[in-house]
Amino acid sequence: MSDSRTRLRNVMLTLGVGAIVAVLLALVEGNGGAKLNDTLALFAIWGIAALSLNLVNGTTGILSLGHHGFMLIGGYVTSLLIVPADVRERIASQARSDMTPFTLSLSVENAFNAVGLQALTTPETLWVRFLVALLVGGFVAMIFGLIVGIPSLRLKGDYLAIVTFGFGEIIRLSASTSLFSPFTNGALGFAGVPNDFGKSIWWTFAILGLTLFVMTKIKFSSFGRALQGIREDEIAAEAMGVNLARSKVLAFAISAFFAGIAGGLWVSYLSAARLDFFLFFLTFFFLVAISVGGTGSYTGVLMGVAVVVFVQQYGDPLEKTYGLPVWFGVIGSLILIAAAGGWLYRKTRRMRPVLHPLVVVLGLIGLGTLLFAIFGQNSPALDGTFQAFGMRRILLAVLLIVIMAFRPEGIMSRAEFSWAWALRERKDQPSDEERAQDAWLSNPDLNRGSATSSEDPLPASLTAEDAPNAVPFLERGTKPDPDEPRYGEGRDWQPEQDDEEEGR
Amino acid sequence: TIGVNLELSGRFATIGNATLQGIEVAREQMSDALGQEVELSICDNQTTPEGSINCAARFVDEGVIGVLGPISSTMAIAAANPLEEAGVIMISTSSTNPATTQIGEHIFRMAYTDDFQGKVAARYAADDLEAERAVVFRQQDDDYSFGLAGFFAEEFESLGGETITLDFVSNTVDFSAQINDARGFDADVIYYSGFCAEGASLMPQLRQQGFNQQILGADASDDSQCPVGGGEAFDGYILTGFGGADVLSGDAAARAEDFAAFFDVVYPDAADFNGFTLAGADSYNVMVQAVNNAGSADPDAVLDALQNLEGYPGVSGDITYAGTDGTPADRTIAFFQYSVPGADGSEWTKSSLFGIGTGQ
Amino acid sequence: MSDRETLLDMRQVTTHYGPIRVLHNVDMQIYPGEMVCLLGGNASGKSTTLKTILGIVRVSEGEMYFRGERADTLTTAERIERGMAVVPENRRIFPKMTVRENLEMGSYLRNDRKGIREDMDYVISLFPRIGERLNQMGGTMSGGEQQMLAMGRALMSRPKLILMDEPSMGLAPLFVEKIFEIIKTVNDEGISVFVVEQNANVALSVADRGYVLQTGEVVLSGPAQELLANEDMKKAYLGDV
Amino acid sequence: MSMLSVRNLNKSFGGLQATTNLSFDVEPGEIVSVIGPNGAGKTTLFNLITGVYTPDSGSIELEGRSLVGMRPNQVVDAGIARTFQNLRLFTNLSVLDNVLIPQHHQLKVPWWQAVLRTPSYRKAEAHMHDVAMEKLAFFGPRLMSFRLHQPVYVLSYANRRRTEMARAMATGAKMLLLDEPSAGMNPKETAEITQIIRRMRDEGGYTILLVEHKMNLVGEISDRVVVLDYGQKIAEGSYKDVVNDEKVLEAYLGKRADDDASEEVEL
Amino acid sequence: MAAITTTAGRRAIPWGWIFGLGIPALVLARIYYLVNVVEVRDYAFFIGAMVQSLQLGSLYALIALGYTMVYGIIRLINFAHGEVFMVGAFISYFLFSGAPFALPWALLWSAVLAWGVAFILNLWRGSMTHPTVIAGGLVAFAALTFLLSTFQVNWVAALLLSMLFTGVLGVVIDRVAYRPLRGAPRISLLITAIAVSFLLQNTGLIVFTRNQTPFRPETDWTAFLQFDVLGGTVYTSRLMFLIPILTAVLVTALTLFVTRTRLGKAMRASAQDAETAQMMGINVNRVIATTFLLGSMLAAAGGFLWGLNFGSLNQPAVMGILPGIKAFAAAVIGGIGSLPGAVIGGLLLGFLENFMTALFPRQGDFPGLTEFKDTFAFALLIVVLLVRPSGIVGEDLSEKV
Ligand SMILES: Nc1ncnc2c1ncn2[C@@H]1O[C@H](COP(=O)(O)OP(=O)(O)OP(=O)(O)O)[C@@H](O)[C@H]1O
Ligand SMILES: Nc1ncnc2c1ncn2[C@@H]1O[C@H](COP(=O)(O)OP(=O)(O)OP(=O)(O)O)[C@@H](O)[C@H]1O
Ligand SMILES: [Mg+2]
Ligand SMILES: [Mg+2]
Repeated sequence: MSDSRTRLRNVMLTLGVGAIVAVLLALVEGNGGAKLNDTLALFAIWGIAALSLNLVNGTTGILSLGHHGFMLIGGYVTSLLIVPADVRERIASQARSDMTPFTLSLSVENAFNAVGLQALTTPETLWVRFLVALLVGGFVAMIFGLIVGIPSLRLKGDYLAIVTFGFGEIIRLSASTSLFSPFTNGALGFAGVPNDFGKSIWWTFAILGLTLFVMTKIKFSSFGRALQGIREDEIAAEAMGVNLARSKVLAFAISAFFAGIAGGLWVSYLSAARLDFFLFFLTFFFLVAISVGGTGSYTGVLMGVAVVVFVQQYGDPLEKTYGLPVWFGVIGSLILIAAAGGWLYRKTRRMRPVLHPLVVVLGLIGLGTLLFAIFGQNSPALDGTFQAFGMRRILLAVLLIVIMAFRPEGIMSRAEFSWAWALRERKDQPSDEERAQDAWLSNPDLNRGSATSSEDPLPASLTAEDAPNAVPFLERGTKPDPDEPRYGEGRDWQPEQDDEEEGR
Repeated sequence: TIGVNLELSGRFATIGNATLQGIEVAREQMSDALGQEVELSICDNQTTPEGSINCAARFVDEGVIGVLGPISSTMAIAAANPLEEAGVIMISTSSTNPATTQIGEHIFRMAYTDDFQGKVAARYAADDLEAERAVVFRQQDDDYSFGLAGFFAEEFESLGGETITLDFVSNTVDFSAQINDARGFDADVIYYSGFCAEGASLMPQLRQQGFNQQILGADASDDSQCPVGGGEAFDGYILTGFGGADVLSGDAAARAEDFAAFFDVVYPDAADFNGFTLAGADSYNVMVQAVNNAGSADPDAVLDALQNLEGYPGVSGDITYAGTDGTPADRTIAFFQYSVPGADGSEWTKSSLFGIGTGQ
Repeated sequence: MSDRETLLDMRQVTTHYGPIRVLHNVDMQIYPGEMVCLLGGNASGKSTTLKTILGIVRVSEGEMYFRGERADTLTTAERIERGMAVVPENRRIFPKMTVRENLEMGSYLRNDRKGIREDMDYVISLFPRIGERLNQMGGTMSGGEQQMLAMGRALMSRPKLILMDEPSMGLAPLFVEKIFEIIKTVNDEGISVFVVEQNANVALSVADRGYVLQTGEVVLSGPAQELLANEDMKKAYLGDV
Repeated sequence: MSMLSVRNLNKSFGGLQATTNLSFDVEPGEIVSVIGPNGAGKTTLFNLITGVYTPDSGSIELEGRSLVGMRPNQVVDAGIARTFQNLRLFTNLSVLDNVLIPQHHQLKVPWWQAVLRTPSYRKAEAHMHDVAMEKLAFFGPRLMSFRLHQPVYVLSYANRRRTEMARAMATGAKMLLLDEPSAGMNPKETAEITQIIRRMRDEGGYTILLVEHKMNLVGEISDRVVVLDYGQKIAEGSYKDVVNDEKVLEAYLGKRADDDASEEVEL
Repeated sequence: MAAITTTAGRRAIPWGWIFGLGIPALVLARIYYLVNVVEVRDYAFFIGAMVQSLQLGSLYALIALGYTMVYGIIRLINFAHGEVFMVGAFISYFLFSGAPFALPWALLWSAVLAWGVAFILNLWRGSMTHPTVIAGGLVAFAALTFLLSTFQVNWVAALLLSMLFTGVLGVVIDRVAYRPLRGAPRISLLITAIAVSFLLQNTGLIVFTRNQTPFRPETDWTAFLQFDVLGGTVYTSRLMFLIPILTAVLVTALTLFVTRTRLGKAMRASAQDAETAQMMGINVNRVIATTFLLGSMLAAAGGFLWGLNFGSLNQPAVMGILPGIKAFAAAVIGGIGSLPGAVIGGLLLGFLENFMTALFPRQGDFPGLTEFKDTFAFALLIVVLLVRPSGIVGEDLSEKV
C-alpha cells in the first residue's frame, strides 16, 4: 500500500473511532449517572496531566516529581480569575483573609469589563471566561515550568528529580504563607469555582484529545526524537548537535502548560481550589499511570490512567465490611493465583526447576486457606467481620509492584498504538529470510548449508556485487512514514541485563 | 436509603467512628420510616475533600433521601456544593463553621456554630480565668480550626485581652518553632482550636517547654485520642463540646441518659461515647422524623418538613430548624475537663463542668 | 577429542535473549592448562558465549560443567569463586574507583594479604603504566590503559580459567604483541585461557586450539595451527583477500 | 585556509599534562590519522576539539573560527562531528532514529509546525530520511534491512560502531573525528571499514581526523599521520616517513614492528 | 617518568564558601532583625533551641543514612524508607506497650519476617531449600509469632528487637519489590519504591492503628530537665543526651562496619557496575540485602527515638512521609551516597529548621520564619544542588567520554 493511502486510511480510522467515542460519551452524558460522568471527567483530567508528565518523564527521561506543583499553579490561577463575584465578596468580608482588594479584583470578568467586552461577561458566556482563565493558568504554570526547567541545565538524573520534587513541595507549602496568601487566600483557598467545565465530559475530553494530539505529534517529530535522544544519553545527544538546554526547557514548559490546564480543570471538577487537592500523591497517581502503561508510551499512559481512576472511583466495595470467611477466601485465592503466576513465570523464563519448592509451598498455603474458608464457615475462628480501610490504595500499590516486577517497562513499554499494529502489519521482527540474508552478508565465505537455507536467499544482483558497496535495499525497502509510529521498538524482549547501561 | 458520609479513616477516624456508632444505635432504636426499613449507605471519605466529593457523587447516583455527615467543616463544605446542586439534603453532624450552612437551603447541621463556641470560650477565659493574654494555636489548613481561632481571638480582644495566633498545618509533630514563637509572648492562657492528632503532640511539648498555663480546647478535642495520646499533659485541659446528660436540663437529660444506656448495650466496649455520638444519633433521628412528617420520601417534601421542624426531642436537646439557616436554634454547649490519670485509677476521665445554651 | 578431564565443558548449550536464540547447541571444552581461542564474525555470538560461561546470560538448554561440577545453575559470583576470571568486553572498569581499588576488586575473594601484594607488584611490572597511575580514577584512564587495567584486574584473582573478550582491543601495536606474550606467560603458569579475539592471526599463533562460531553455531574447530592453515578461515577472518 | 588548525593546545588533569603545546593542521578533504601509544592524549584531543573539555590554553579553529569555549552542540553546528571510543549510542532507539537525531539541529522548522505536520515540516522530515538512508548505505545493507527498526541494544559491537559512524555523518558536519573506528573488528572487517572511510572522504566529501591503532588501516588511507606521545607531537608526515621515524618506532611501534608494519601496508 | 597522581574523585568541602558567606549572611540578617524587632529572648532560649536542633538533626541523620546507603548502591531514591522508619517505630511501640498484635496480624508479620530470615540465610547458604534455611525460617516464624502476639519487653529490648525486625523487613522489601527490577529503567524502580511506601502506609493503617499513638515507654530518659544558665532557664529533657549519643554510636558503628569490612568496597563496586561486580565474585544481592538490613535498622532506631522525642506517633499513613522526605533532603544536601554527608546534612537541616526559626521568631508585627519551616528543607536542597550539583560531600559527577 502506498504511503498516502496508508495515511488516508489511518486518518479515516482515527476519525471513525473518534466519532464512536463521541457517540458513546453522548450516551453516557445522557443516561449514565453522575458517578459515571464524574469518573469519565476525572479520567480525562488526570489523563491530561499524566500525558503532559509523560512528555518530561517518559519521552525526555527527566524524572520530574513536581507535577502537582504546576497543577496547583494552573488551578489557583484559574480559580482566582474565574471565581464569581459573590464568592469574592464573601472572602472580602472574612476578617482574616489575606486577600487584598487588588488581588480580589483580578478576574477575567473585570478584565473584559475594563476593555469594553461587556458582551462576554454574561452568564451565557461564562465558557469564554473560563477558557481564558484556563489558558492564563496554563501560561503561568508554563512560566513556572521555565523557572524550574532552567536549573535542569545544571543538574542530571536523580538530582533533577529531587529538585523538581523540592519545587513541587515548595510551591505547595509556600502557597499558604503570607507571601502568597493574597493570591491564594491562604490555606483555605477558593470555594465556588464553576464546575460546569471540569465535570463536563465534552470539555474534558476535547482538551484530552487535544493534549493527546499534541503529545503524540511531538513524540514522532524530530523534536521528539531529540528528546528521546536526551533520554538515552545526554552526552551523546549533545555531541550530535542537540541543544540540551533548549530542548529540556522547552519540554518542561510544554509539559507545565498542560499541567496548568489540567489543574484548572481539576479545580473546576472539585468546584474549589484548596492546597490539599494538590498533594504529592497526585503526581504519584500519574507516575503509576505512566509506569503501568509504559514509560514513554502515550497509549500506555491512558491505559494506566484508566486503571488508576477505576480503582479510585469504584474501589469502595473493597473497603466495606465483610465476614472473615470472605476475607480468608479472597486471601487464599490470591495466594493461589500468585503461586500459579510464579510457576508460569518460571516456565516462560526457562528457569529451572520450574516447580520451585517455594511455589509449591505457596500453592499449598493458598489452597489450605481457601479450603478453610469454604469448609470452615461455621467454625468460631471465622466468626466476625473485618473492614479493610485503605484497601483501595493497597490494591493499587500491590498492582503496581506486581506489574513492575514482571514488566518493568510497563504494559506497552515504549510502543504506541498504531493502526498498522492493530491491523497486524508488524514489521519489527526480522523474517527468517531477512535473518538468513544477514548471516550471509556478514560472512559470505563461510556460508554453509547449516546456517542458512541451502538455497541462496539473496537475489543474484546482490551476490554479484561487492556486498559493502551494494545498496539494493534502498530500492527494495519502503521508506517509513514519519507519521506512522512503529510498533514494537524493543517491545517484545528486553535483555536480561542491559549490558550497555552506561552511567545514565 | 440514607447516605452516610463520614471520616471513617484518616485523621478524624475516631470521631467519625463515634459518630457512626451514634447513627447506628439510633437506627437500632428507630429503624422504620413510613413503614419501610431505613437503609444506610455508608461512604468513607478518608478525611479528604476529594473523598468527600466522591461520596457526594455516589449518593446523588444512588438517589438517597438525604446525607448525614461529614463531621468536619472542611469535608462538609466540600460535599455540600455538589449536594446542594443536585438538591440532596445534607445534615452535617458536627460541622461548626458558619459557612457550611450558608451554601444552600439543603444543607443543615446538628451542631452549634463556631462563632458561638469561640465566643463562649473567650468569655470563659477572660471572665472566669481572668486571663489577659492568650496564645491561640490554629491549624491553618482546616476551615473549622481556622474559623474557630478567629472567633475566639475576636471576642477575647473585644473583652480587652491580647492574643497571638500561631499557625501549624495538619500532621505536625514538631511544634518547637511555634513554641519558640510563643515564648516571647507572656501568655496567661492557651487556646487550642485544632484536633487531637496534633494536640496529642503539642501539649506534652508545651509542658516540657515550661508552659504551665491553663489550656482550653474546643469540641475537636472531645476525642479519646487527646488524653490517650497526650497523656499527663492533658491533665486539667478544659474543652467545650456537645452537652451530654450532665448538662442538659429536664427531659433532654433523661433522653440522653436513656440513649447512653442503650448505647452501652449495643457497643459495650466502644472507645468513645461523646457529643459526636449524640450528634450522629440526632441527625439520623431528625432525618427520619422529617420523612415521617413529610409523609413521603419526596425530596422537596422532606426538605420542607425539615425546614419547619420545631422542637424535636433529640437526645442532645431540642432541635428546631424553623427560621434558621440550617443551624438548630437552641443547642447546649458544655465545658468539660480532662483529668489524667483519672479519678479512680482509670487512665483518664472527662468530667463536665457546666453547660450553656445557645439561646443565652 | 581426548578424554582428559575437562576444566570447562559445555554440552549442547543453547541460550536466548528473550525469544531470540543466540547460541545453538554449542559444544565446547577447555582442558586444564590449555589456551583456547574463539573466533567468529560480528554478531556471531562470541561475547554471548562468554557471558553464558559466566552466567550473565542463562543457559536455556544443555548443560555446563566447570571442574567437574554442574555450573549452569550457579550464580556468576559463585562461578568466579570456583576459579574463573574475566576481562570483559568493553573493559568495564569501575569508573569511580581508583586504579588501585580496581585491582583490589580483582582480588576481592582472596584473603592472603601477602599474596595479593605480590600479585599487585607482578601486575604493575607487567603494565608499568598502571603503576604510575595507582591513584587515578579508573574511569578517566584512556581506552588502552583501561584495557590493561582490566587485564591486570583479572590476573589479581589467581584464577583457574581466565576468560578474555577481545583483550587487544584499543591497544597500541606495540602492546598487542606484548599482551599476547603476557597471555602466553600466564598460560604457561598453568592457568587455562579462553580468549575471544578478532585479531585472529596473533591469537591463533599463541593458542592451542580454536573454535569458530557463526550465527551461534560452532562451524569449525581444531588445533590452532590447523585453523591458521584453513583456506576458509583465511578468506573469512584472516584478512587474506 | 586549513580546515582545522590546532595551535599550542594544552590541557592538564591535576598533575597530569594530557596534551602539551600541540599544534597541527588538517586541510580540507584530507584524512589525517592521529596515532600514539595508549594514554598519549588522542581521545583527549578529540574531547578538546568537540568542546567536551575546555583547553587550558591554545586555540582550535575551524576554517578560521575559534571553537574554544563552545558547547559540544555548538561545535556540531560549526561543522565537526565525532564518534566515541566507548560507543555512546541511543541504545533503546532504533538504528534509524539514531541516525535521524543528529539531523535535528539543522531543522529550521519550529516544533509547533511539527505538531501540526505542516507541508514544510513533512518535506524536511522526508529529507531527513533520505539523508539517513544515504548515510547508512555506506555500510551496505546490513543496517538497512530489518535492523533499521531494531533497537540498538540488540546489535553486536561492530554493528554499533557502524551505526555510530553513520550517526556522525548524518549531523551534516564537514569534518568527522573518528575514535578507533575499527576496534572490535576482524582483519576482514577492518579492510571493509578502511574502504568505507575512504569512500566517506571521496563520496561524502568529509574531512576526516582519525585515531587508530591498526597500522594497516592507518597506512592505507592516511594522507598524513600525526604521532603523539605523552601529549606531545613527536612526529608528523606521511605514513612512510612516520613509521620509519626512530622516535615513533621506539614509543609506539616497537623495534620489531618495522618489518611487520611495512608488510602490512601492502595488505 | 615519575608517578603521577591526579586529584581523584571527591572534591574538597567548600568550607570557605559555607563559612565565608553563610555566617556573615546570618549575622547580618540577625542584626537586621534585632534592629527592626524588639528582642525579648535570653541566651538560655538559644541554648534550648540549639539543643532541640541537635536532637532533631540527629534524628534526621539516622534516617538519612538509610537513604544514602540505598541510593549509593542501587541508585534508588528509596521513597519507602520513611515508611520503614514508621514501621520501626510502631513495632517497638507494640513490643514495649504490652498491647500486642492480634493473632492474625502477628501471623502475618511473622510470615513476612520469617521468610525474610530464610531469605537472608539463603544468601549465605546458597539455596532456599537448604535445610538450615528452612529450619531457620520455621524457627523464626514460631519465635516471632510468639513474641509479637504475647510478649512485653522493656524499652531497650524493644528498640533492639524492632531494629532487627525492621532490618529484616527492609530485606524483604528489597527482595520482593526491588530485586526483580535490577537493570530495569530507573523510573520503574522509583515508582515501585513509591508504591511500596503506599503499601506500608495503608497496611499500617489496618495492622497498627488508625490513630495518633502515645509513645511513652517506661524510661527515665524522657523526664523533663530544666536548668538555669546565663540568667534564663533552658527547658529540655534527658533525651538531649540520649538521642545525640545513641546516634553517634550507631553512626560510628555503621561507618566502621562499612569501611573495615570488605563490604564497603563491594558496595561501591556494585553501585558503579553491578554486572562487573558480579564478575569479580561479589554477590551483589547479598551486598544489597546487607545494605537494606543496615539502613532499615537505623531507620527503626530513628523511629524509636523519634517517638521518644515527640511523645507520640502520628497515624501510620502520615507518620513517615514528612520525616522521610526531609531526611531524604538532608541526605541529598549532604551528598547522597556518602555516609558522612548524610550526617552533615541531617544536622544542618535540624539546625536550620529549629535554630533558624528561633533566631527569627515571631514578634509583634514581624511574622517570623515559622510558617516557612517546612519549606526550608527544600529551599536548602535546591540552593545546595544548584551550587554544588552533588551535595556537600557528594561524588564527582563528571564522566569521561
Ligand atoms: N542484550 C541483547 N538483547 C538481544 N539481542 C542481543 C543482545 N546482546 C546481543 N544480542 C544479539 O546476539 C547476537 C550475538 O551478539 P554478540 O555480542 O555475542 O556478538 P559478538 O560475536 O560478540 O560480536 P562482536 O564481534 O561484534 O562483539 C547478535 O545478533 C546480537 O544482536
Ligand atoms: N578526566 C581525566 N582526568 C584525569 N586524567 C585523564 C582524564 N582524561 C584523560 N586522562 C588521562 O590523560 C591521558 C590521555 O588520555 P586519552 O584518553 O586521551 O588517551 P588516548 O590517547 O586516547 O589513549 P588510548 O589509545 O588508550 O585510547 C591518559 O593517561 C588518561 O589517563
Ligand atoms: Mg563481542
Ligand atoms: Mg582513546
